[in-house]
Amino acid sequence: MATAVSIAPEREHYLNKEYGIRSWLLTTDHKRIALLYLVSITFFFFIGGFFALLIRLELLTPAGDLVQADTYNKLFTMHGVIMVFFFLIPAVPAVLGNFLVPLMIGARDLAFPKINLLSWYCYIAGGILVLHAMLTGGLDTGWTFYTPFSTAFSNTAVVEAGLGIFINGFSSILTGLNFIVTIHRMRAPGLTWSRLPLFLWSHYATSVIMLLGTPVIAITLVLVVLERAFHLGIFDPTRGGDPLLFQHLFWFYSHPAVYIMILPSMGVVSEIVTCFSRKRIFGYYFVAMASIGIAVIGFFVWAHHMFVAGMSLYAALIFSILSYLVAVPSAIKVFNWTATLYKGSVSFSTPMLYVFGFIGLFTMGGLTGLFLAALGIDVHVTDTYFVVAHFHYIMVGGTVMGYLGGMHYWWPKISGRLYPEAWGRLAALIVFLGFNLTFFPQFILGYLGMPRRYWQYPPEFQVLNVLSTAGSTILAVGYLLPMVYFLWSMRYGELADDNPWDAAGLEWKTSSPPPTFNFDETPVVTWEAYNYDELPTPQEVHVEQ
Amino acid sequence: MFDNFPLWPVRASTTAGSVDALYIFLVLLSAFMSVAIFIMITVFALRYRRRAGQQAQQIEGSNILELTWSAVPLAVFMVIFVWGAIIFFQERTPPRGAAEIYVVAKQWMWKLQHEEGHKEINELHVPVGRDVKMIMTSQDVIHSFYVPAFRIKQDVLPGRYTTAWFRATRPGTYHLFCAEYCGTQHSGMIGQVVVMEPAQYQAWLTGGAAFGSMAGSGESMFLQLGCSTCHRPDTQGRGPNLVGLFGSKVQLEDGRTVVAEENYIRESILNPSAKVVSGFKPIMPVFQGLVSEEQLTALVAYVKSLTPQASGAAGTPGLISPGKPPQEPKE
Amino acid sequence: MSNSPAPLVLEHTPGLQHHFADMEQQRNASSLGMWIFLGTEIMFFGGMFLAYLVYRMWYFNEFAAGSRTLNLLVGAVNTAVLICSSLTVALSVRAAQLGKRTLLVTLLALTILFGLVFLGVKAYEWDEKFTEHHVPGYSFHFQPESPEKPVDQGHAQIFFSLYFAMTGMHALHMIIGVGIFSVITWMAWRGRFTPEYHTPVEIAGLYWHFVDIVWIYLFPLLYLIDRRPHG
Amino acid sequence: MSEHILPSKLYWTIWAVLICLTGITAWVATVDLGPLNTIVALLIASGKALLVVLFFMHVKYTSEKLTRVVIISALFWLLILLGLSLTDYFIRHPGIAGGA
Repeated sequence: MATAVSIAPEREHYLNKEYGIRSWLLTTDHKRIALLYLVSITFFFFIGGFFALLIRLELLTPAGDLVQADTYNKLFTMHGVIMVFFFLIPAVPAVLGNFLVPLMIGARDLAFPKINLLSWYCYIAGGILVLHAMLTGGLDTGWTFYTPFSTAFSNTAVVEAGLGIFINGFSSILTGLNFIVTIHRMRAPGLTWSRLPLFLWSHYATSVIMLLGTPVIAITLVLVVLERAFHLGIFDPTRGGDPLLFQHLFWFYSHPAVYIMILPSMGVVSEIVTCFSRKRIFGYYFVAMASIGIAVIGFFVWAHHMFVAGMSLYAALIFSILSYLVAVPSAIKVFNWTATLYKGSVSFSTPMLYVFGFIGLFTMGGLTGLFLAALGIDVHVTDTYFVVAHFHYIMVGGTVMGYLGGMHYWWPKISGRLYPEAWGRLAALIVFLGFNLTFFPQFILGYLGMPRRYWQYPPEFQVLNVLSTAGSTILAVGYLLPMVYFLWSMRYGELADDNPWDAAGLEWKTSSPPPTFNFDETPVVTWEAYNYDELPTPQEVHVEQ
Repeated sequence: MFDNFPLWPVRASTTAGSVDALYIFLVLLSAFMSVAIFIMITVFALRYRRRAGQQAQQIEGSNILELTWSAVPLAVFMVIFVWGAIIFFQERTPPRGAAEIYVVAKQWMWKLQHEEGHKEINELHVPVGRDVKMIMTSQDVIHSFYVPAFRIKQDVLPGRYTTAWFRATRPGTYHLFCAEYCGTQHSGMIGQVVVMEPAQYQAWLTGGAAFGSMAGSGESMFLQLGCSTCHRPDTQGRGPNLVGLFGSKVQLEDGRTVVAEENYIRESILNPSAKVVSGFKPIMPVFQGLVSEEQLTALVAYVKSLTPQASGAAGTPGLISPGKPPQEPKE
Repeated sequence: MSNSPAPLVLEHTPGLQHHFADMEQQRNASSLGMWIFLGTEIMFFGGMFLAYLVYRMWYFNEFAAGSRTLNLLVGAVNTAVLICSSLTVALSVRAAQLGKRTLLVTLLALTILFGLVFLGVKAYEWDEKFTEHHVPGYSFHFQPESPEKPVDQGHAQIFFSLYFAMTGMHALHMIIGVGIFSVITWMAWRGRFTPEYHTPVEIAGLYWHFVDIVWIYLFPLLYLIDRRPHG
Repeated sequence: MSEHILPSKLYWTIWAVLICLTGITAWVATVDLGPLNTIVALLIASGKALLVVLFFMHVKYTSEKLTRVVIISALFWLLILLGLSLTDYFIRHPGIAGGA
């Protein structure tokens, strides 16, 4: 493994242009901001993951014997809050999106660099507030903050955590704003909409959701905070408030939020699947429009979270039929990715392994969504472990797989180094196995009727819970590996040339790591998207160590 | 740990069968789709793996294929939607004449009360083959009445009644869970539904302490609070005549007509000025905060018991009407 | 939207950011950015409008009674004050385009004055609500207009919760607006704006007009629910 | 948005119209039109908003199609939030059938 570190003549790029804390904390370079996000996101990911392990350990036994009931409630609440708001929503857009959108467009930076830095500071300010709330007593309302429990019956730091998430919301809004304006205003000459990489189409759709959804949860949390702090009565049933109003406002954002989480990873998968099968995407127009379709129809379906909440019968019918419409674009994407492999020249590098994992697990996640949208079955399986398994298949099986795949694919461009290929493939395999062992038993548990958020459960569910806990430890190992060898490769990894994968796309036309202004002179795009027929076929990139 | 390791939930109610049927159909459909995608990926990946001479052939895409794998899934989804909606309608329309259980959920216990007055905590005894309708409300936060064996779940909201119904088909003891997170002991708010043969149920009924029926205690509350001064059964008092009110259409002062169901009666007790019956002045005092949930459910049960022919004798057809054949829920 | 491949080394026109090709591209980007931000603000206030819509449908009597306790004249005057401030903002953008510095500074100062007047009147109205015990919470007591029209105290509290939430959030946006305009006025006074570069004035103007439009909707929805002369 | 400079007289006329509309909406509220009162109030408010958007915010003169797209899509999303939520609130308390 000890490849000699080749001492290349030190070329100036965005990493070694300037050093010191000020150069990082006050940077307006979108690439450095992406790395700031990378560090903070990884920090939150491991905190949320640690809570997940504690939850799984508690559920090893039917009795509540590892932590007390209150602590368990705080554990799953903080696991939810940190994973949803501080990892899954920002992960791909803020790290890969921030780094790559200007590069893929041929611009020198995002439209509003200072606002981009402000977005990171909002993220950090929100994170500090939530961490402080966690350290000084925690939050026990669940990440969903349902009223009247969160407004009247919880005596934990709801106000502080609510404000933390509110401020963090600005981070999403500002990132979305930056992407939309950049994609509209700053495309390189010749880069028409039909030549846009699908990574940008999915980030454009994600930005639309971020912009139009996040403000609604902002006002919802502000109303909860006002109700707790100044006794306003908007959600208070004793004064005539409707408990379902909060759920409508909350889920109006929180369902599109799950599309904020999955769409960017879909963009990553489109980029990787084309590069590693050396082929154009199958049905470019349909895959691009599917992203926009998911973003728009995603706003029509939120009340399928409330079928048994006391909503009227007829409204449940309307939301059920709309929920089936939103499943169609996702199906189109999966079929198109699979069709892209046909008659390609498929390589099994690490990013491609993550893509195979993504397509398989996202398909299962999407299909179980059909169970939940069917009204008759939802009555039985909602609020049980079936739902927990469903959304983990989409979030962990989909988004995290896409995120890791993207990180491996663009790591040479980000760090100028190659990651160890063998370790990468091993980690991908461990993550895939650990994931399935963790969450597949939960489908069975869910249909058996084990409710969510239970500190103790009847003994007949124990065997499946033991399997799930075993899987979670394997999954944890799988996630630790990339952390180790990415850091290792920063120091000892092979130097990467401009285009190690011989991939299409403007980001591979500049050096790795790119100079601060990305391109020496504004590139002109004359080729169609994913023109792999005009690119040399790479010999196997990594000599098996 | 391995003595009791089920992989499929017990099927103990009429709707359980149809829910399981749709579930099995969807499991097969999903298994088929997942395996199909899995096989296609592995076959394509291996068949066209990168090796010398394996030149990728650029394919733009084909609109016909795109349309087929948009339209076909959509058609299948609509079938599933309709099937699911039919089951949902069955689950959400309690058959007329079902026996009524008043459920009050409070932080971390279930209080259930039968028509005949029997009160139970975290336990519900019902005879097999009898339609049972739960009229539920919460005293504090949102809970959810969930019996996996009957495949029914319904959130219980503060400030309002929600209903759920089932007809048990197999004697036995089944789990009762709270499915909506409600605080510290959310996982402790569990109980049992005991389904018994009619004869056994009789024994259990007579064995327990004799309670006045709900309608009876409702009537005493009705007199005690002075409701009878305005709501007279015979002549036209200052308040509307309540006999035969339940289930009828009521014309309101502001022109709307509403159906007098449990929520209407409850709201008219707690906040009378919300829906004033036409021809009457809003002079009824507000009872919000003066009446506990149990007293409220008793009053509602009493008002519902005032049917024209039984205006004298209290007691709707509760669980104890022996000999009456279990009514078929009207389809 | 293809802009010519401009050479990267540009003479540094004042106020041009390094990553934009020319002034035209930067102005379009800034105005598009502000319009998108105003779109998020529409959704932000939209959440409260849904709460208002639902509770007005359910508790119309208490909403009408609560609305009648608000001072109609003061509300109308306040709306007029805000419309005047919109006028001065529009005129100040015009002054910036023409490069008339003194006119620009006076108009911006007038805008801030109108804003402060609005906030003062709003503070007066809130104070009146405090003295009348119309603030939701323990001290809340709503005196119904006439005995035979009883009012549910809880539902009245919901109206006033929405009243304070909506006008409070709007006032907060006004305070932010006054802050922004103070900075713009200081920059204008220092002569930073020329007919070629006055984007900050335009962007601030868009924000101010939006806050005015929110009040244009809040005034009828809160003050004019039911002012009809009842028998 | 940028080059076209409007005559200040236009701004003053728009201002006058807005002031009159405010007066009208306040006065109309005191006239009993039955259910029409709310609709009229909302129409006048939307009229005033339109005037501010078109003239004060220069949307009428800008060559930028995107600004209109952003405004219309934001209003459409607001419509989704209000409209679809009302499907639940309008039909939540029917008779016995959907009573739950």
